[in-house]
Amino acid sequence: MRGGPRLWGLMAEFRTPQELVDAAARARAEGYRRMDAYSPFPMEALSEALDLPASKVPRLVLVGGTLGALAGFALQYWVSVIAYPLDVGGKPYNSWPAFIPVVFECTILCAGLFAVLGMLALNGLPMPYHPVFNAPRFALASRDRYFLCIEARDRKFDRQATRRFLEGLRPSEVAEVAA
Amino acid sequence: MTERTLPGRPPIIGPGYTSGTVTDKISEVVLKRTPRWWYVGFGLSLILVLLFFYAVAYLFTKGVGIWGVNVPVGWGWDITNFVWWIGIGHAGTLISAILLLLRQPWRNSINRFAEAMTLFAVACASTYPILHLGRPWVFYWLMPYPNSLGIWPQFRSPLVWDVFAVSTYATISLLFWFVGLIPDLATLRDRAAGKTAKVVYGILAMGWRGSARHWHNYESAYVMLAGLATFLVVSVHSVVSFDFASGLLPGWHTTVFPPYFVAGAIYSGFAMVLTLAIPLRAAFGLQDFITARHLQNMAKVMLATGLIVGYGYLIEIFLAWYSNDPYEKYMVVNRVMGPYAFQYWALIACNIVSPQFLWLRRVRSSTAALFVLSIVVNIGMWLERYVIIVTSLHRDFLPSSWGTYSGTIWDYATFIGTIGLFLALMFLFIRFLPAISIFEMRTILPEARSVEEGGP
Amino acid sequence: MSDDPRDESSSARPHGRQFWRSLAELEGSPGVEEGRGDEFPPQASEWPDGLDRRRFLQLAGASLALAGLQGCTRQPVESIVPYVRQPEEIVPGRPLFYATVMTLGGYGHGLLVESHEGRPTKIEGNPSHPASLGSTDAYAQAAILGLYDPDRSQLLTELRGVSIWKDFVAALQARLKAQEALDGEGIRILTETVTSPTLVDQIRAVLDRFPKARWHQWEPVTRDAVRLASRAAFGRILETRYDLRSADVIVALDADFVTAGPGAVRRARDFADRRRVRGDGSGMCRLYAIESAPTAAGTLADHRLAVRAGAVPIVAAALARELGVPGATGAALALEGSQARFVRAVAADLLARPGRCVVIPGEYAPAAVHVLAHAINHRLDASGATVVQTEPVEPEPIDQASSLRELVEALRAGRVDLLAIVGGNPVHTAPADLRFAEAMLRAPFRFHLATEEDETSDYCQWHVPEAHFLEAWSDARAFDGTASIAQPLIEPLYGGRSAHEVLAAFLEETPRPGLAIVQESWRSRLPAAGFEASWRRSLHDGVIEGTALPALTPAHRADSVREAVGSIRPPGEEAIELVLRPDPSVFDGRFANNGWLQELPRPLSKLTWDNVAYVSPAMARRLGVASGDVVEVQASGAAARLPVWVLPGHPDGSVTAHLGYGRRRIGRVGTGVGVDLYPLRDAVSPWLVEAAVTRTGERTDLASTQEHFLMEGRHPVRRGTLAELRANPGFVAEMEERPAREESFYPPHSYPGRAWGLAVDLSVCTGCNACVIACQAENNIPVVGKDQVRRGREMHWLRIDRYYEGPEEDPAVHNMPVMCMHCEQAPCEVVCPVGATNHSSEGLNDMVYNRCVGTRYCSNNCPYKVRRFNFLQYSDERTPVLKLGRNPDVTVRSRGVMEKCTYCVQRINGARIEAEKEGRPVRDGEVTTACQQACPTQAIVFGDINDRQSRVALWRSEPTHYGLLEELNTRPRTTYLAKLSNPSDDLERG
Amino acid sequence: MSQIFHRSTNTLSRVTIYAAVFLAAGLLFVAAALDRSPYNTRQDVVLKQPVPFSHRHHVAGLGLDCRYCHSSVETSAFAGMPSTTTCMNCHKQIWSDSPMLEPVRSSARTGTPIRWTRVHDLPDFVYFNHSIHVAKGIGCVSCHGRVDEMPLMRQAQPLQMEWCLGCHRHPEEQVRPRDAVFSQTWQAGDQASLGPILVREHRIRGARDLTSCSTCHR
Repeated sequence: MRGGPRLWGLMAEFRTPQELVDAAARARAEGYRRMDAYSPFPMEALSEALDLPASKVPRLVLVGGTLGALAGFALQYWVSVIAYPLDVGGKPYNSWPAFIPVVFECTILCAGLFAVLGMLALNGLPMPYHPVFNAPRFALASRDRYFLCIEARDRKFDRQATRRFLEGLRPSEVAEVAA
Repeated sequence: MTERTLPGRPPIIGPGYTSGTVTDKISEVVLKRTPRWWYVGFGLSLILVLLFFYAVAYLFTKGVGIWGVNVPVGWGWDITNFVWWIGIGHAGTLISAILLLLRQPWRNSINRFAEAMTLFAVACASTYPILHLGRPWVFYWLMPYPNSLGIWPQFRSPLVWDVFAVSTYATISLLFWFVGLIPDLATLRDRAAGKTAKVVYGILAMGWRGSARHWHNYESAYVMLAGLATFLVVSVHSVVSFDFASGLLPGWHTTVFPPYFVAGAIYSGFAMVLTLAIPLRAAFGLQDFITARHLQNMAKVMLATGLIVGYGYLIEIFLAWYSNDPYEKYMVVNRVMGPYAFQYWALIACNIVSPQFLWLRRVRSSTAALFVLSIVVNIGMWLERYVIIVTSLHRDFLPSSWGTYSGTIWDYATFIGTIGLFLALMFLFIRFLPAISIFEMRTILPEARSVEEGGP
Repeated sequence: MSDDPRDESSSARPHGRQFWRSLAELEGSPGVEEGRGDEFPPQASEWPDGLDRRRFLQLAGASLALAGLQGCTRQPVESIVPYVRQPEEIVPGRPLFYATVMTLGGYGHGLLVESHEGRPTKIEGNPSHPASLGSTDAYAQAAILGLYDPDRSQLLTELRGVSIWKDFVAALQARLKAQEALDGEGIRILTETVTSPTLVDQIRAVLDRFPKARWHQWEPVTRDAVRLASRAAFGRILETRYDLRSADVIVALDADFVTAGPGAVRRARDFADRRRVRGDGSGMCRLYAIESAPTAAGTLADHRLAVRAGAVPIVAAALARELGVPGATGAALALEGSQARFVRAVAADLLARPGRCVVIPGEYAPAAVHVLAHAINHRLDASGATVVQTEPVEPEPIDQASSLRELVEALRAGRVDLLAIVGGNPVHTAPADLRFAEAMLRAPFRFHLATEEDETSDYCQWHVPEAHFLEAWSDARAFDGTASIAQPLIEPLYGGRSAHEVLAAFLEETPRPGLAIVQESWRSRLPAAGFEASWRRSLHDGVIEGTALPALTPAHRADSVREAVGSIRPPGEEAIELVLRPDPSVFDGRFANNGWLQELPRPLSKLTWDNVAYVSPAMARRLGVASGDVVEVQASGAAARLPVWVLPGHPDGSVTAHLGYGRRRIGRVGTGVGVDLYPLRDAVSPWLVEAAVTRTGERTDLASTQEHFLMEGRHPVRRGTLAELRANPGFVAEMEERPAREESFYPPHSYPGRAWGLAVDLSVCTGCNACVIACQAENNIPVVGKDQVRRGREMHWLRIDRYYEGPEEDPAVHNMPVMCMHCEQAPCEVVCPVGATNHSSEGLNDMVYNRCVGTRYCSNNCPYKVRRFNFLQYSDERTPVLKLGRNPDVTVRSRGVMEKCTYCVQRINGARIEAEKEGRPVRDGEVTTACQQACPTQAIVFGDINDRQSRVALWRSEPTHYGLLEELNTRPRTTYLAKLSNPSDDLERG
Repeated sequence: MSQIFHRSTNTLSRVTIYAAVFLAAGLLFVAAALDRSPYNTRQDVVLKQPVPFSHRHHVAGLGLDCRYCHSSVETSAFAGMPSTTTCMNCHKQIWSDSPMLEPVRSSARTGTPIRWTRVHDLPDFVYFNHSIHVAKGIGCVSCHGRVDEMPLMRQAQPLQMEWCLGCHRHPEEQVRPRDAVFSQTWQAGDQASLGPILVREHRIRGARDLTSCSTCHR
């Protein structure tokens, strides 16, 4: 991060989701990259406007599921064939068909854990403190207001120019966000 | 999400709502002062919880002999209740997962407390596998952990499958529920007045900001979970049904069990959702969010699953005849005309006959009728499990070892106790967490739709 | 004393006695302290050193014994207590076996008793004893529990106050002094039937000293009819015994000869040897049963004729006439229809095999039937062949009923000054019309020697605790006269005295101990030269050589028949008869406090904890009652209300009920169980009285272990006739499909080494229950009580299923012992979540109690329902004395765990370890399961099925061999030989 | 809107999540350790005895054979404990007035047995048989340790099921020549090669037999 005044970024507030989507698109077209949009509900359009890369969560889930399956079978095989082989109802030690349900459950379990923990990790959560909370009216982001924040870290960021650009998007208000 | 409203169909949300008003209406339920009726209800359910603890304490001091179980009928109310509760859980997962994947926006107003119901039902269910043990204090032997005995669980046993299935189910449901809650917790964090409330909700919200990047991963993870949970819905009750299907008793040893247990589970689950939703919307005046439309849709699902269950019953009888196995054939005869014939016909009346009324729109659109029906079906599904377990066990292969079974006062007490436990948890939930998913309600508002439809 | 059982068994004391006294204290009996001072020292010095081994042994049962499953808790610190002086016979941890003899109805049954560090734990039959040949009945098996019964009387009392032996002897001898002048005419001794030579010597000695004294005998299960008939037929009382080894045709006249009467176990064995079908079944005998109440013999019979007990004499006479027995004539003997045909067929069959057939009259049949039987057997040249007459086994055979009446008259007349009741419980068992109890109060000095404080003790000033037969020296003779010495396995737990010691008090200033008395009496009998050697041999073998009675050939009095026929009174058609019988479990009531026997499912009804009125279905309908409804039965001026049990095959117009219940005073187990029927008894005709039956409208809950009696078109019991077998040897296998071995999803496990298996021959199972109790004793199986049985929670590892087939008036009855099948593809194992049950390398279906968590899934999934679950804490962990009787090699199960038949794995392991140590394979027959060992008919065989030559393997290769529910592909290791019968063609065709 | 939380809570919140994971793992580990600890197994714990009997003195010092006192070890499941008379055989003369031996003398006088404290104590549902182990060439040392080096007796091994199984699965690691069974000092030159040979010679059954549940539990 560069020095200069302790500023996180400039935040524009919009009344409707459409305004935000357009604004985001415009800002990106303008060349701004380090920015984020805040809305009370998910909007695919917004992700597209910001041109976010495809989420990594699905890949994590695949990994988790695979690990779970392997671990599940490995455990059962080791227990029933290697650790303490016992003749149970005349079935072979490795009666794999009987092991399938547990393998399945382990798969689901690990996949699920990876999905959730992965999502949190990718979103950098938990993060109870974040500069954007300094924005005065940001609480409304979880109600019915839509925010676009261009961060000071952005190469193209310039206190005045950026403010002017944002006001050009006809927001209800533009506020500075302390870092 | 697209949603075309056909003429004559009530809408899935009352007119004139905006993101703001939806947010206020739902969150105020949590944030405003506690209504008196809540204390009454919660108090009553607490009394039942005490009854539960009393029954369990006596059970642990004397042994399972205080119940009605015997040889040949080694399982009775205990496992019946287990299966019943697990079944109820399924609606929650189905609504939140499958309907999500099927893009059924009407689910958005009921999935939250349906999921809660799932969790609490599973909690109640999971007490029975432990309580029914002869030596409950060593229940942990069913789990694989390194021990100085050098001995492990027996993975060919359906009961071990249960342990994994149920615990997985509980975990995934919990995660799903919590993930769904995060944005709403953020909302509560931002709207709570008191400092403590702010902090508590703040910690739980984990610093959710509703940023596009959050939503981006969030949506992806949510869909993933939905996908996994869908597998679970199908698998968990299948595994539970293996407890019976993989036994060799006539009446248990049948391949039709997994599908028809799943259908039955969803059937009873939706019945329970109705049983809870109808009073809930009245209590909090949420008729605009849980509209007649929701009730009707659920009624239709019940009708459909009810028919599948009926098909299951028929197939059971058909297979018994078709297999030409004397034991199977006798089992059917005994079910229909034996000592437990009353329970059998009662369950037929509850599960097969009563839902037929749902063909009538008049019934589907009558809240009272639906409420009554939902309770009837819940009773019917309990009886179904009772009949499957008891009638199959009490007369199996050797006539010499035939016996009879009936529950004791302690069986009843334990069951009623778990119902109390369930209600108590439910009361806590509706009091401290948003019973309807706020952010998902926002997505079905016109303003949200406009973006998605008009968007690039 | 702490609850830790090891503490009990290891409690350090110099002599067993003291230890026991401390137990008595535990039992909370007041005033043991007073007893101590005098009672103990003489006793202690009594025992010669050689007998150390019988001292109760302090060595810790610790690691060896007892105690339930402590599960996962941390073990308490335990102690280990060695001997002070190690007795050379004892190797701690290895059981010893001692031969002794048990009497029932006076007759001896030879036993071998297993003893662990001085604690007798299990009773087996004595293979070298003629009455046993290694087998026992249920009573003998259960006697071990009787020994440790905490309710046995533990105090010598005077007027209910605690007293001591010395004072009693003093008081008694004071009385005797007074009698000396009167030649003891005021002295009356009342005993049960006595065959003990020593005891008879003593009594005779008393009678010599007091010439006018009298000795009376009263055995409630009276054999007066047998004696009278013998006198009628031969002029004097002789012993009649039957040798069934050479009998091709057997006719039972109301005779349950395989389970009732002296030598029953032996008769059952001989009979079974002629019933086991091997190959084409040549040599299989044929049995006709003419009986009233269904009996074990009836279930085995090839042809059964159900008639009222009152009509049995007529049928017998008709048979005699048919056989041309001189004197058997008279219009009364005309039989109609089926009965006539039956009798004709039987007669034909008998006449076809003179000398190789026998007619057996029932123990409880009237004298006339016995007389006729004697005549018929005489006519058929059976005497000397299948029927053997010898001198009586009882030294003093008398008509006991009249003997007792005589005593009562003497009492009434006030001529009795000293009434000595040595054993028995006459107040409870004497015929009601004698009103014995009130009469005996007329005797100023009354004492009672008995193992329990019972009804009679209440009427005596003095009660002397009697030593259990495993605690005292004595002797007894078997049905064939063979004498055995009864040697104690343990010092009297509660300071009991034997009859010998009490009689000695009549003769000696300071009565000698039992050993001295018995030894002396045999010193006079055995050759003086080498007495010690022959004495030791007799103790070791359990039989005294050359004491069996030789056969006689007495002249048969032909006119006895005419008298008998003359005495027959045809029963009125309308009259209802009450048939009384000793109970198959509590006998005459003496075993009423034995939990094992009380909970033993009675043959046929499978009832526990009750006696009932057995009636035929038709009669039940007439009375408008069902099983469990209470009726009032009036007879001999008394009435009893008891529940009805509808018994198919029971004759109409007849009610059968069992004696021995309704004990007013005996112990925590037996008091108040069932209804006392002695008041309905009549001294003249003790087993059969006219009765009136009325329904009361009340109902009671009966605890039966089997609710359903039909086979429902299934084939649990496969049966057929010899003819069918010869026509088609495969007919048994064809009844159900037997899945091929390779018909399995998985490759089967291999059992390269030993593969244990057990087989049951249904043709010879009498359903006598000996195996059930043997199993209970061997495996520490708890008693659960009536309520739990009613809930379907009985714990027997081995049950005997009973099925009916055919018309309810006369159905075929099948007994089927069912224990764990040890399936090679066991459904129970697969479903256990913790692997608490799984297969051993030798194919045992192991059940690991300490691993079991109690899901009960295994039981649910067991198609044979042979698993038993401890729903509550069933095994008594509190009563110390009970712990001593337990088998230290078998874990005592605690609440919440599953259990089941293990094929007596403790015996298998024991044998295997011995074999391994000697570096040899386990021999066939080296391992015998408890049930196999007890079985009187040897219907059970156990061994290694991989060993082609083993008996079990041979049985399994029989054409009649089949597996129960084998169509389920469980591959049971326990299998069965189908039940075959040998019906006669003319009756079949007719 | 004002911040609810301080900056530091970000790190804090993440740390707590990971910490929770480690905490759970730690607890499990502790439980497992406790289960195998001397507190539970009483391994190497010296228990109080009425007489401070020294195996070192009697075995190493005087060279007594195990079987002199534990006389039934070859014939019975139970190894046998010396009766008081056995002790007095020698202690009539030696140390005949040592105060330490008073309990023994009084036992001989009064006939009251000595109450020793069990050192090797298996659960009651485990059926261990000394004679077969001796017969198959398992040395006393394998389970009881070098008693000739124990002034006071203590339990040398954990005696837990997994420990028993170890030997039942691999007897070759413990088996010795039959004549060396009672030797405290015997050392195999090369157990690895000797073991399998002895296993064959002594006809020791395979692991599947020896790990069948009913081998030890009935």
